Amino acid sequence: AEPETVKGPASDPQCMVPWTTDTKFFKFPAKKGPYRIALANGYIANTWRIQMIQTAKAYAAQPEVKAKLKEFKVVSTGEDVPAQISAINNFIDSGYDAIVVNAQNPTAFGPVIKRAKQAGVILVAFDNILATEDAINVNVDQKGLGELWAKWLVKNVPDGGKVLEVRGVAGTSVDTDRHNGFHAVLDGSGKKWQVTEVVGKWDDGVAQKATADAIATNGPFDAISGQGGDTGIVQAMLDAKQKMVPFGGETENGFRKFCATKASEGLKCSSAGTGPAQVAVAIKVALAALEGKVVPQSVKLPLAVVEDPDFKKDQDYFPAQSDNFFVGNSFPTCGINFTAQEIMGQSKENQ
Amino acid sequence: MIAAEPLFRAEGLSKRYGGVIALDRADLEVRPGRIHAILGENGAGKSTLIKLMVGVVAPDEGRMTLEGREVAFARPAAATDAGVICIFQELSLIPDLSVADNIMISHPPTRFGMIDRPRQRRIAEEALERAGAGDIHPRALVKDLPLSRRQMVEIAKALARQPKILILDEATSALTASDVTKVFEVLKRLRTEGLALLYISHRMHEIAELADECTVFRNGRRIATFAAGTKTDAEVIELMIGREYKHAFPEKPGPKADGRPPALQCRSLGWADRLKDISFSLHAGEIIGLGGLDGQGQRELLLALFGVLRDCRGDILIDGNNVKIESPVAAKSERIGLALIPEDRKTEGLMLPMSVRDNLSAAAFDRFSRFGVIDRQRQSALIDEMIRLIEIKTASPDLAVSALSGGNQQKVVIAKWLMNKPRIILLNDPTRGIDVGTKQEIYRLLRRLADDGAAILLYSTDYDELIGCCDRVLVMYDGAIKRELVGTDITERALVSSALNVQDTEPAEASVP
Amino acid sequence: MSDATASRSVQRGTAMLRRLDPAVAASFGCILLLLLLGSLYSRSFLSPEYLLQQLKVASFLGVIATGMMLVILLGQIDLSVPWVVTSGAMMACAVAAHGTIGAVIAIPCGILCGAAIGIVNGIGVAYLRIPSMIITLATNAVAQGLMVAYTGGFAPQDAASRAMRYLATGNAVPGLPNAVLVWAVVGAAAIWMLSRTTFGRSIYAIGNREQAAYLSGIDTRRVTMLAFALSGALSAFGGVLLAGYASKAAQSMGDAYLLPSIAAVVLGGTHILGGRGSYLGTVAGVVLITLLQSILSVMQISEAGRQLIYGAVIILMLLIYGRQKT
Amino acid sequence: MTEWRYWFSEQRGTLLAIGIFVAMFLIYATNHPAGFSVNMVQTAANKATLLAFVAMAQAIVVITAGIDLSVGMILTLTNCLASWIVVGTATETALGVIGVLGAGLLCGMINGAVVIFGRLQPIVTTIATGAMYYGVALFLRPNPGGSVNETLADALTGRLFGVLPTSLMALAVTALVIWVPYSRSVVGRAAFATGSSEVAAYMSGAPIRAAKFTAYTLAGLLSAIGGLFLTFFSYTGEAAYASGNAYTLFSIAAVVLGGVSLMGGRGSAIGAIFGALAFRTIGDLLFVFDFDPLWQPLFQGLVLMLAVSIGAFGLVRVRNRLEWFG
Ligand SMILES: Nc1ncnc2c1ncn2[C@@H]1O[C@H](COP(=O)(O)OP(=O)(O)OP(=O)(O)O)[C@@H](O)[C@H]1O
Ligand SMILES: Nc1ncnc2c1ncn2[C@@H]1O[C@H](COP(=O)(O)OP(=O)(O)OP(=O)(O)O)[C@@H](O)[C@H]1O
Ligand SMILES: [Mg+2]
Ligand SMILES: [Mg+2]
Repeated sequence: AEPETVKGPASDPQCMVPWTTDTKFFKFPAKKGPYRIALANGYIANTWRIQMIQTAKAYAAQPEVKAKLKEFKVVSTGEDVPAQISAINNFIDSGYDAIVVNAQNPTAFGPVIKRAKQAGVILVAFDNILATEDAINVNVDQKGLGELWAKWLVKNVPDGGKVLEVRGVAGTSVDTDRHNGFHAVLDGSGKKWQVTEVVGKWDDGVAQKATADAIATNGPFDAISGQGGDTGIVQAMLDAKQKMVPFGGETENGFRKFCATKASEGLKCSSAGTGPAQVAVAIKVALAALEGKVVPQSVKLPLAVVEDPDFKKDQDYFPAQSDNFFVGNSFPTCGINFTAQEIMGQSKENQ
Repeated sequence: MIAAEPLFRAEGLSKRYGGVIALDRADLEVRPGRIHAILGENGAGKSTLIKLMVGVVAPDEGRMTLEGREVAFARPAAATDAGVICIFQELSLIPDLSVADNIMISHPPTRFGMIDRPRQRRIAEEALERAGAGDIHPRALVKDLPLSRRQMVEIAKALARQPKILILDEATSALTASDVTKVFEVLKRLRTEGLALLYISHRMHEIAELADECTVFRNGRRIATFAAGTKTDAEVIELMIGREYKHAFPEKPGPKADGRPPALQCRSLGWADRLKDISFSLHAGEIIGLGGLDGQGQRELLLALFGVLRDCRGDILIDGNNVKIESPVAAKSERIGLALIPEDRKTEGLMLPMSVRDNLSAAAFDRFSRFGVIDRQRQSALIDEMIRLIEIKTASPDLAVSALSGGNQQKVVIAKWLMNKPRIILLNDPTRGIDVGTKQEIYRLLRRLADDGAAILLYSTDYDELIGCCDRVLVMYDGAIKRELVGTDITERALVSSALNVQDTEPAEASVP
Repeated sequence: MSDATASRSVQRGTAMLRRLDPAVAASFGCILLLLLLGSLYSRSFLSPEYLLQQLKVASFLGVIATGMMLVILLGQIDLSVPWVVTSGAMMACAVAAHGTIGAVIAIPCGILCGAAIGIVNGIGVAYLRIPSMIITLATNAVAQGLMVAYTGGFAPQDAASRAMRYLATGNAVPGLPNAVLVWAVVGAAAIWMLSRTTFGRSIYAIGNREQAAYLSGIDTRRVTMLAFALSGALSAFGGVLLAGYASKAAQSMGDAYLLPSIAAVVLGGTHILGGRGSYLGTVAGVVLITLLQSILSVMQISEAGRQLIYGAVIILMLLIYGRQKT
Repeated sequence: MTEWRYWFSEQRGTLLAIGIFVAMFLIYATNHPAGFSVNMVQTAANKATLLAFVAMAQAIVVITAGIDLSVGMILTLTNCLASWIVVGTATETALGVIGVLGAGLLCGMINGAVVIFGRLQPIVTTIATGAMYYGVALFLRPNPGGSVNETLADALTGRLFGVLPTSLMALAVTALVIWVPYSRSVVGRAAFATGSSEVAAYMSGAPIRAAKFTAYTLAGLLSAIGGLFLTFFSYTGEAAYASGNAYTLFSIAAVVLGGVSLMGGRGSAIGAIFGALAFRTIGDLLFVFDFDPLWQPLFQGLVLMLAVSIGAFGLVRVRNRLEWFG
């Protein structure tokens, strides 16, 4: 069954903010619960994804959510797009009511979206969204993230200068969006910037090595931005005795620990990103859509931003927790608040 | 009585490998309708000459003509096309392909660009038939065939290529006596059909039977060419080795009866359906031969003793003590003291690209290492001693064994086990492809080892060897020992008849079960 | 020093030079060439700091490639490197969180985990005779599975211990990173082992012809298993060093080491089918790969261009010296 | 009777692969929530054929005792290329398809030429060329995107007569048109000969170079067909490094599961196809068993390990230990 396109606002306007003013609103025919919902994940073997799955499990286990669910199934298919497409097809064929997807490739799901539509299955994409109007997207503004970091540098480095930009995985849309946003702002700032780009693949080790090389050959830098692997980047700065400079980066706990402790030395950070807890928002939207409530086709998530000097211990960063942990776990407007302990320790208590 | 114009002529061919002059300005003429034998010690340059002829390697200098036209084959395929076909000393069969595929490898019949398998099979069957090996199934994989069968496939493969010149580089060295007879018939027929044949062998009686003319090589040079039958064996051998030659197997003193238990004793040894109820004892100082047609379980018997075969039945006793030998590691241990000189030196005996030093060390690490750490000085001393003792011709112990001639490679295989000072030595056809001079050395060596207290079990396809070397011979047939010959009873006639498991003319001696 | 010993040492020196594989010499030549070309782009590629830093980074790959080399010499390959590296790092960090005892045994524990996975590989290859390319792929998947389950389920500690940090980034000898020293020790041990021990010679023998080695009474299965265990241990040790360098362990930190470690070993002249190769060559290969990656990383060209140049340069260098004799 | 035995022993690897696949697929199908349905088969087929093409490519190279670590990258490159040129009218689309296949062919020819004329070891050569192909892919698609002729795409990933998955038919046709003639041609047999013993093949005058060159070229072509199907399946192109690498590694696993000897000389692309199908089914099994999501990778690893160990049961029957080395 096709959704009706209706006028906004959404049933939960504070949480489900439309992407733009043009964003359509959907109203699906209400189904009777409890529902069968599936999460089709791609790659799994990094902390962000593991945390995301933990969060999804934790959210699905919350009493009021649990009551609405007959089944919540997660499958991770690895890096291969066709495998993920097939998993979604399988979910459709097996009669799941809604499928939440963290897509490996935003453009590759055309055929599945068609099938889901035919079968009346609600598709909700998050993190890596789907380039379509036929599925619901729950997303962080990747370009805006790049812009945010650039603005931070523009604001904190008075005269412009040498910038190190550590990029993500080449060939992905997230990397390109962030990169484009970043450059658009720098270029428009009127200051002179000399940007050195290296590839860090959102990985601490790779980013650390690339940063070390960049500092040794092109350094010292006056400002730094990293799309991920930021703990590694700061580590490389420390190892190379590069002076601490303003930094726009992601939300890794390790990075924020540095931000809090090295702020006095000049590491003025803007830490913002796309926390893994967005999966919970995606599930929430899927449930709302199934219940026949009005939802935007494209949901804009607030960025989890913390900027110097606001880093608060045990709220914005957790000294006792793993460096690899991503701190953006709360979307207060959606009533989603997971603490680090809840997520990382979740199954430990279950054991 | 030069019959015809030379079909092929080589003039002043030379080939150097680094410092080694493998071939030194050699000349050769080959005529149609004749069998031309090439003789020479190991390393004399025979194989090198052949390799130059068929384009496996390029000569440093010299020229070759075929049917009056100058030729220089860039690769073996080109020689094949021109009708110069060689059966190499190192087999050139492809193990994972079927017999038919191998026979027709270079020029298969095709239809619509695909190999016409039914026709290929027919041609292959014909070729096998012509080579006297009609018993080989054309679909069998080459790697599943025993060595002697493989060599027959090689011959069939050569015949299927319509050769003008057929070269056999020790092609008969792995064949059993009955196969040799068949191959000889084929070769003689080919001669009457007008082919030119080049025949390389270390077996004098084969050359006497086949050759029309002979050429002797020594140290890379052609020493002499003469019509067959114009020189005695002794003269020929002297030409080959460049010195006087005394043909004699060493004395056979036999074991001294000292009342000690046999060094090795088998009691009803059996394995799968290949070994049946084998019992014998072997004393220190004794050389026992294993005879019989190839593939009657001799190889399996040696492997069983050496701990390679699983689930053997029966008992093995070493010095009277029952032992279980589960692996070569156990077999060579101090307590047991076995050594096995394997059949195929290329795959089982040597690590070809490695140095002589490494190869000689491989079985005897314990002799010069402590806690797994090698004592280099001791190693070098032992190796130098061994090279001297066995007279391995190598420029340096650091040379790769692959660069040695076939005979010297074989010496390395034997020497590597002697490094370990074994008490019981099992040999699987150790003199295959070895020149007469070296053979004599090996016979003397074996006898000396026996005299020094080793017990030796020698499998050989060469009847002369069994007769000349062994104190006793056990003749095997179908996995069982059919007959034991002792002392003067070891005659060619007795060996052949018992190998075929037929009643001998002197029924008193036959032990038919 | 007397004249005699002097001349003897000169002799030994020239003997070593003569023994030096031309391929190894050429690969060191390529390193110089690479640096020279790099210096056209930026002077700093020739600065001692930069070079030392490269050596430091190279030492992680160097330790891992040492294990890979042992296995390649056997004629096998170890595709489980990525997650063995990670397992080693993660387990060492996890143990390090358990007080003083934990801190002391952290590094050995990490290495032992790698050795354990290596033993599984070894059993598969040596005793079950599964092709190494596939069994190591499978153990890699299993190791990944274990680490994912472990991270998700047990809230692990993943901060590197002080000792790990010191080992990877400290300077026991002023100016010389400890990681380089560690690699030097591992390398010296490898050279010694390969040339002076029965184990090392057995590896070469098996790599050349396993059947002949077996019939020579070498315990081929044990040697093979040990080599895989060592490879696992060295990969894990590489992981421990990496964790020290990054001051923490993370999932998938080993991904970037599989293909480079194979490439480094083969670039160093070791024959992929086993039996031939020298450790010095591997050293050259490791340095080559590290330098190439680093120089390309900071050149301001698109990632696409980098990949193209990376591949082209490797092929070019191999064409210069890595051709097989026929 | 004996004739039949020879046939059976020639096909043993392939038959075992079929057996493993059928067993796994039965487990999957009988536990599938949607039951054994046309849709389910189509889904499984579409996913598996991609890998099957790449596995065929790998098998053809492995039979010559080589290896092609660039197959995944050729797949990625042709995927990116197809997302540009397989669009528009029927003629344009047809030309586009030809262009894509030509590109794959060209990549394969480059691999072949470097391996043969450069006399380089295939494993590093293809690591390096793989990097280059990925570089080109990135040039073509710095961002995921592009499009494909959807009519063609739907036709080739849909069903014939409402039941038969077209992708499977395409796979069968490819096997029939490429593999069968190849394996029975002179060059194809020379490829087997080269893989089995290169020296013997040379001595026998088999066309070794032509065989290797054809093998690498066909591998490029088959990978391109895989890339084309990836585009049909996903409607877009993406220069995904990780997934390219994954396909390369999976293709090796598939080839081994399919009974192709990594030593060369033995096996068939048909076996590799079933190896690929079996390998893909391992992933599908996750879907029908209810595992904690974080334990899924471990489960997958263990099943893979089990599958590759099946061959090892044959060892129990080996009575002559020398057969270990055969
Ligand atoms: N590839 C090589 N590299 C170095 N030396 C070689 C090579 N091939 C042959 N030789 C040397 O050339 C000489 C001639 O060898 P060749 O194989 O022709 O001898 P042969 O007469 O065939 O001996 P055999 O009867 O033992 O087969 C030997 O000294 C051998 O060591
Ligand atoms: N590898 C082979 N070696 C030798 N002969 C073969 C081989 N394969 C097939 N043949 C023989 O070729 C003839 C016809 O071949 P055909 O192509 O029909 O083989 P087939 O039995 O169908 O084999 P397959 O099923 O493997 O294709 C038969 O006599 C067959 O025995
Ligand atoms: Mg010879
Ligand atoms: Mg010889």
